[in-house]
Amino acid sequence: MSHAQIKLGLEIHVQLNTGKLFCQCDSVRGGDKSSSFSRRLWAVSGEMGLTDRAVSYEKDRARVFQYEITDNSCLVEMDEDPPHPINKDALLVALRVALALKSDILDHLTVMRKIVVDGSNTAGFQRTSLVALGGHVETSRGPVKILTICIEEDSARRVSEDGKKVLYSLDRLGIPLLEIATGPDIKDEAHAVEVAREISFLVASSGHFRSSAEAIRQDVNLSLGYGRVEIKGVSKLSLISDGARNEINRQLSLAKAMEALKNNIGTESIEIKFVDCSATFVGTESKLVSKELENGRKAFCSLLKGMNGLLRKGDLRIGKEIADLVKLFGIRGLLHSDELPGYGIGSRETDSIKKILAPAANDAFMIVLCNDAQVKTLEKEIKERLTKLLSLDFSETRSVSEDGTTYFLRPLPGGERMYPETDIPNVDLVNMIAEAMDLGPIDSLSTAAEKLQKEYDISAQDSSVLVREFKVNEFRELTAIGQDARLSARMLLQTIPELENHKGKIEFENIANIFRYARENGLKRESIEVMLGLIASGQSIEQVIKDPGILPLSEAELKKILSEIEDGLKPGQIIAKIRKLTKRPIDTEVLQRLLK
Amino acid sequence: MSHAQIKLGLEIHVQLNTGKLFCQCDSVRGGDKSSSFSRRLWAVSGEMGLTDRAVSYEKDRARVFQYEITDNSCLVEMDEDPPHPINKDALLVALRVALALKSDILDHLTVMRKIVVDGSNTAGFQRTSLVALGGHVETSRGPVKILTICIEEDSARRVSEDGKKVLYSLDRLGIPLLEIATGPDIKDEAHAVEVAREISFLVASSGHFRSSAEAIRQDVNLSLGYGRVEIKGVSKLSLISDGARNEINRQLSLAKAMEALKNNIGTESIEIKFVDCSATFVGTESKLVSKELENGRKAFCSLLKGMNGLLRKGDLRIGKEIADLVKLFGIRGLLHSDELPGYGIGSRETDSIKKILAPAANDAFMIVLCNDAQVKTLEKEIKERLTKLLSLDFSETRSVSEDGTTYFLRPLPGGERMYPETDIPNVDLVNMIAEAMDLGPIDSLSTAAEKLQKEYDISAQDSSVLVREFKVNEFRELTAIGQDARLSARMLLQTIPELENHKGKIEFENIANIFRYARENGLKRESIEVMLGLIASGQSIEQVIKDPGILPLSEAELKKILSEIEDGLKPGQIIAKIRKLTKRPIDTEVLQRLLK
Amino acid sequence: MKGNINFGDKIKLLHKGNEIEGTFISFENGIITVKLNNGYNVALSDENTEVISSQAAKKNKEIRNEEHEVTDGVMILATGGTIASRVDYTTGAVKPHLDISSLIGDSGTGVNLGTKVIDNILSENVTPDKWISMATHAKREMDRGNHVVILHGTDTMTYSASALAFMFEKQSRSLTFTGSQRSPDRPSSDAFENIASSIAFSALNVGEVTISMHNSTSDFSERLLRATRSRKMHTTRRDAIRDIYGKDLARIKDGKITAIEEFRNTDEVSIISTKLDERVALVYFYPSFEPSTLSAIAESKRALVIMGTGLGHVSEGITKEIKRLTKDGIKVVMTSQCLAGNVNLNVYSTGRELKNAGVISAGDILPEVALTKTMYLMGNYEDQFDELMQIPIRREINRRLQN
Amino acid sequence: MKGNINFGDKIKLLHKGNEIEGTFISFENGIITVKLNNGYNVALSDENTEVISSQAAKKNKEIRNEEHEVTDGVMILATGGTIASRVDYTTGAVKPHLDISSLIGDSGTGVNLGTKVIDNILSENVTPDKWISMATHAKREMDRGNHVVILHGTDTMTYSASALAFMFEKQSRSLTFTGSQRSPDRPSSDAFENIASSIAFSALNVGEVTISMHNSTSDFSERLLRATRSRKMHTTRRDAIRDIYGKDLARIKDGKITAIEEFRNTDEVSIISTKLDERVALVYFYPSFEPSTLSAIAESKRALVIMGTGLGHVSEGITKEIKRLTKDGIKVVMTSQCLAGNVNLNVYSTGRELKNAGVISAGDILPEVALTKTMYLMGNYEDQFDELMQIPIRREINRRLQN
Repeated sequence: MSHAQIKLGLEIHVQLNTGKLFCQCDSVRGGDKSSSFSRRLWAVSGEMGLTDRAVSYEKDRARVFQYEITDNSCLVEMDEDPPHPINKDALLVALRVALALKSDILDHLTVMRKIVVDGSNTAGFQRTSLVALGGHVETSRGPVKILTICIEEDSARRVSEDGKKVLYSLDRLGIPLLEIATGPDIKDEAHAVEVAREISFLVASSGHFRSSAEAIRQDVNLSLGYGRVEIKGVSKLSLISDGARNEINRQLSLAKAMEALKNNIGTESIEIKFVDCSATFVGTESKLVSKELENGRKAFCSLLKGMNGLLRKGDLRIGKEIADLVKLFGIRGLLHSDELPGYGIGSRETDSIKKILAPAANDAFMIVLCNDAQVKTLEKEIKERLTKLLSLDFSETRSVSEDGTTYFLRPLPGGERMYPETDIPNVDLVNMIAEAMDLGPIDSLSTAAEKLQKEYDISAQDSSVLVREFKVNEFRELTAIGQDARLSARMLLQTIPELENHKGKIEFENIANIFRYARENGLKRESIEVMLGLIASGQSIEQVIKDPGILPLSEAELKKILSEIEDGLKPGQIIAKIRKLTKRPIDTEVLQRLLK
Repeated sequence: MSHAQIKLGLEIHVQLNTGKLFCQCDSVRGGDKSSSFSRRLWAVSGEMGLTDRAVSYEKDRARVFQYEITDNSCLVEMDEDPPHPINKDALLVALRVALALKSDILDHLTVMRKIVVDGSNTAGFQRTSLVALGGHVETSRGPVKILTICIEEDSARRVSEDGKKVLYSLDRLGIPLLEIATGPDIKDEAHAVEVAREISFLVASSGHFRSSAEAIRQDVNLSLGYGRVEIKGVSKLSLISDGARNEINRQLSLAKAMEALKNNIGTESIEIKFVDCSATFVGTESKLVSKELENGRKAFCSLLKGMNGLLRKGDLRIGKEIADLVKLFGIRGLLHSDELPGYGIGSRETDSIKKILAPAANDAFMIVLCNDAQVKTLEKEIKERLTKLLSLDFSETRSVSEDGTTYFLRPLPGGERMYPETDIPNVDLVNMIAEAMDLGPIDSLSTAAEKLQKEYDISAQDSSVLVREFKVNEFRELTAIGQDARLSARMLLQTIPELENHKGKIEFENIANIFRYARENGLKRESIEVMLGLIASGQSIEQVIKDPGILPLSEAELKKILSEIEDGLKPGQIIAKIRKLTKRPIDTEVLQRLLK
Repeated sequence: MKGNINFGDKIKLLHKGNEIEGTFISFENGIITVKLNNGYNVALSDENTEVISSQAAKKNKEIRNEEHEVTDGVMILATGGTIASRVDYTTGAVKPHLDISSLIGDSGTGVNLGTKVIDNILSENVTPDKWISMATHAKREMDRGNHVVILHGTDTMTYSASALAFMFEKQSRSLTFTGSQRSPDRPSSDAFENIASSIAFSALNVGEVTISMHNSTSDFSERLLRATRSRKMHTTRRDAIRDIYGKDLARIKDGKITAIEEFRNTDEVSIISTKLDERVALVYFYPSFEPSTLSAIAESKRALVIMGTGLGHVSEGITKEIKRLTKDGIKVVMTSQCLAGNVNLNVYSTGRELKNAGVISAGDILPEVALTKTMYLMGNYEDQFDELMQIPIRREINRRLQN
Repeated sequence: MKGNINFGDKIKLLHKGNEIEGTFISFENGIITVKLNNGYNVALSDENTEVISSQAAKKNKEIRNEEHEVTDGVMILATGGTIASRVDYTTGAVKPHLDISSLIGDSGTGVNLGTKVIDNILSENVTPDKWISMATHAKREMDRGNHVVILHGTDTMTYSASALAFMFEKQSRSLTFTGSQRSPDRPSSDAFENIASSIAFSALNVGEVTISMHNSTSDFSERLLRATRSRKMHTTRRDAIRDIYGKDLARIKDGKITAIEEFRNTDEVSIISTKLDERVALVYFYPSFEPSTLSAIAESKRALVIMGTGLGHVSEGITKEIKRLTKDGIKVVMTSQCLAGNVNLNVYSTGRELKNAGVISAGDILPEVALTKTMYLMGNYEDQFDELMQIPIRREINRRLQN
């Protein structure tokens, strides 16, 4: 498709390892949980006395939030102690990144509360602060404008959700996040990936990047002329392009479906009116339906005027738009006429419902399984959402699944949900800029790779990949243990990824331990590789170092093996022969000496 | 036997219902336990800087004391709060009793700490105070001198004992006790019972007697010229005479045994030296011995010079004197030569022991089963006690078993174990005497019976028994509920004792509840009797009042029954006939009307 | 910054070359605060900033203090404090501000609710005459058949509540103080639940002044506390106010009330004695506390409540000074800085000397409660002061201590 | 009463016709106290009593204060307090009296033990110069290779222990305070176990000043507490002294030591700074607290530690007075009467005004510890006062609060 009319922007969030933003808890380690507590959140009006759309929407869901207290959380994360002064180290990183992006740093830092009532913040708001405005990042396809640089606290990690109860861990809450928002001038999905990589690298290059699977998350802002859609929390770079592409397709199809709907209903407004049709399903063969009814829920049906064939036919999928919404209220059962008969529901039931609703030829209908209390909310919410979509306003907050498809999360929040964090005085940034400059400029990706190559005398290729894959810190640490830099690079870039691919994840702590053990016990590359292999197979470090298989063959053992091998083979052939006899490491120096 | 040389005195302890003596806890109700705590006690020196014999003896036993906290105990009983000012109501009772006994009341009350380290007081001492000196009680055999009147706190109730751990309940600790000590001029055991009854009646008559099984306890002081023996905690009147008689016999026999021993050993001093003879018992048939050895104990034997035939032969029982002592150290196994062979121990073992100890013809030996740590203490303690007995000094503190025999408890304490309770200022008694007098004199037993008869118009017999059996309070309470006084007396003196004899204990609270229920529901004597019977059978009050069997036969039911009974019978015969048909109460008034 | 720009006006600025659009918040100390359209506030130095244009704001819905009279229901009296706190855009801090109706929300369904603002102060500024005003208002409501809930800052809530407990010699309706540790402008505020539970607890007809706040850090459960036995024991936690021994009169959990400790029931009528003698000082003893400091504090006072060490002790020098004061007719009440446990002047020689000097020890009364009790007794029962101070008149003294 | 009769003499009296024999204890205020042979003391009015005869007492074994020097062991320094209390036969109350060796009993078997009496006072009479003396003695013992156990009254133990914690800038040996809540003249005294455990805890080589007392009302278990985080929280219980958040450094149970919270280890050498500026007052704020009272207290003081309400607040009037004082160069440190939780002057407008006035808030430091820290800083580091007050120098401030 043509990307001419698409506006694409990113918000990049990078976690910092400086300690938490508003307390003295560790931001790297310490997720062991102890006890937990439960809370609810209330919809309150913001600074201007109005209640934000996203907030009042969430209020209707009335969920209970349970929080696990971890050893890297304290009363601040529990919302039982006001925030402490902002973490200066984290702020300095923000300033250095701003300088690198040529942003205009504000004179004063004003910490804001951004109301978030999905429970991911115990306070009911996220603390965030604007550090700088403007600037740009250089890319292979020209500079991309930077809109804002913010520093904010990460949210609580969602552990599980069960109906109206959501379980969060406090381990992630309060970890500093740099949020860098670009302008909508990214060219396409591939360009978005490049921009994301370049910006997150800048942060990593400050030396305060927090190594973890969720260390970098992107929000994608996308507009095709149907309003801005924000796709939240894209954790993998690959999902940026998948998500953007899928969302573009969805909006194009949705626009088509809505045009068709407008044709069908004319100026009529959308009305949803649920009627109890539980009686219809007495003795139904649908397991889905009978199970919900057994659990005390009821079946409600409503006419969907003019939507016959638009709910689920080809790329027309209004049904999914409704289903996404219904799911957010903890309701599992939604069925609509485009998929019926089906799911064990036969014509007996559909006929009976048609008798109740009397649909015209181009009318569809849907069935939801829920409580009396929920049905009123649903009528309102479905009507509102469909009406908005019908006006071709697709703006909203969405999330992306692992498969790259996006789904509805909540309405876009407005500026109303922000008000000042009154517990923290403004911070004068003017004096801090000098301090940030004293720490030196942050290198761009290519400069950093060049410097690394020179410092360690490794290949340009290795250096570049280490930098691009954010493995510089690990590389430095392993080399500092006393192993050869090339060996460290080889392990990090080849051996370990390969082992992880075939066997399983290897924690960096274990890699470091193995390097240390090898150093202390004079073990070489071959032994290290064996040890890494054992770790990847799920053994503990204690088991691994006890394994006699990690020791290289002794001179005597080698001699004995060699004596059993026919003469006249080349060294390569000899090694292959030995490999057939044992998996133990071979000290090639010793072997060479013996072969002389 | 002749009582001419016997000196017999009593210390009578009576619990009061005024609330506890040094705090605001209830002294009547509230024994429900909640949690518990553990303590040890230390031997400390008293006022004069010396440590009392009884204290240092107890120290050697090194026991752990666990205390159950009850709902009628507080930090004072836990020894975590200093005593509160002395309970004035209790003190007034003491003064009134002193007045009734014509004792000289002291000008000032000085509360003392009497060191008691057997754990029965959490503080390690009992608080006690001298109220009056002198006076006398009139008896059928002339006046008996009163030595002292004290007010003191009751000790903790021992729940159980398991080796070195003793479990106490705090429910009883701190209940006020009046202690009235007589001179040694009681004529004999029967006289002792009369004195005890008369004195405890005086206290009961104050209206502040605590009704409970252990409300009255006596210590018997007895001397036959071999030193004073104090028999502690005699709770039943019948045990006074049994205990005294048994102790007299014991002392006479013991004197005989000791004379014989002196003959046998001459001026030689008693020596106890235990030797490990565990090896002898390998494969023994004695279950007692093998079990103790399995539990890690050892067998030790010691010669008992000159005691052959004196340990257990006829009324000569030095063996029991040793056994009583050994038992106090938690040691169950003591065997001596007068009872061997026996207990599964044959001549093989005894011969082997004789080989070790080489006893002469009139020597005996003993075997104890205990730990290495205990054996040194035992050597010292057994030697000390036997040496003391040999000098015909039998003075000590003893206790009495349910069967009326007495046993060794500890050495007699001296005055050393008392020192002032520093947490309570002296109380001026001079002004309180007037207040006590205003409450009126306490009647003697006979005066009280006379007054009661007149007040309630009951028989002289009933009145006298109510008074003597300390049932006046209960009688007054039942009558106040609104039942006829004669009925109350009949129930208390006949029906209830009979039911309790045949079925089981009836709590007074239940009796009062039944009376109240009967009153409120117009039920008469017959129904009350049925209800009491049900309660005595173990039913709860809730069950009882739901039982249709407690309602008298209605007029219609009676008519129907009568119609089935042949004519011409006398009323008595008719009732007997009805009784055969139903256990339900018969309202005699209704029956008489129908028979007219 | 020039021009007549008011809070809420739309504004366009040029700041160091960046064009900034938003809503004007304030201009103070050379700093212009603007709320950007994305919601962020930015604080800009005036010298680097130029106003391009401004446009007067549309009038927002005004927050009104609606008052509702009521009879035979529950009257909520607001006095200020965090529970009625809002952002102060001038200083950037939280200040009292009132909008009671928004706090009640869906609580008290089925209850006849009234609201009234009787004051608007931070609780650290509460004074005895405020207590008299609260008592008078509460009495008037009780006479109309209303249970009373008083919204109050948590800092001095136990002082106020215990003062009212003494003033109410009889009370025909329940009187419960509540507040919040998180201000109600935040979604996590404890205000909403605390108010709802205070209203719900009224059903128990407790004839004592009580406090209702969170029972733990979790929501969904509040406790009812005896005013004269409670103390704020944490600066920030939701469950900061508690009975010093953990004895709650009642608890509410997921809407269900459970009565726990025994309490006094309401009387037929309400009677208040509102005289309070303010000339009382609460004095904390510590090593190096000088007699001259004590005499300076006692200047113009009629009674002192001392927070002594342990069982109620002070140094020899202070003991001497106290003797001088009691001789001059100043009442001296001894409490303990330990907070829990009895004061007892019989145990040590220091205590006996204090007792001989006429110092009054009153069991385990809390120091702050001893202060309000002293004000009350000096105001109403001066001639029975010594006797009444030593016995519980509003269950402020535990005659039995079980932990 | 006539005649030269002394304590301990055998005496025979005639009192209201009863002949009374016993031991003479005292004659005071017209009352003769005699210990009867059965152990009871009787207090007889002189007017009703006549001395029949008396006989001089045999000399009792004299209680001596034996002192034992020691090196590379554990030195027990006695300062007085309940742990060294005995019956005072003159007043009838308990007074300090010393007999250390009898307290140690069978504890510390295998340890090289020394004892020394350095003072003999009730702990309410402790003053800063006593702390200097304790520190100097303790330092001398550490220099001889001894761990130090200080016997101290429990009332002001946490003041003394925290003062020494600040004075010891480095310590080469452990220094543990202990005491008892029940005097050692009673079999149930906690003194014996507390001393034994204090000696046992020395094995941990804690390089901080600590306190060791009972862990619960039960015997057989004691805890080791950080001096700068402990407070006496009950007047009478054995486990009265505790870390305000319940964080024990170690526990001993049936003789077995378990380390719990992380602690500082001993240093190579001991260094003490013993200058203390006594011109510091600890002031408790309460409603009706008058500015004139504050100015009277501040007279001749160089610093004030205020126990404010909640997050560290005082009334408007007091805020104004504080502004005046800080302008005059008086240091004002804000703590909270809540005891637990952080002081934070950023949250409310009152707090911000105090902060602007130069008031120093130091997290969750305990008020009493703030007092000793202020004395220490003003004595040794006055020019760095503001900075050092706000950061933990002896772990007296928790930078992270988890409960």
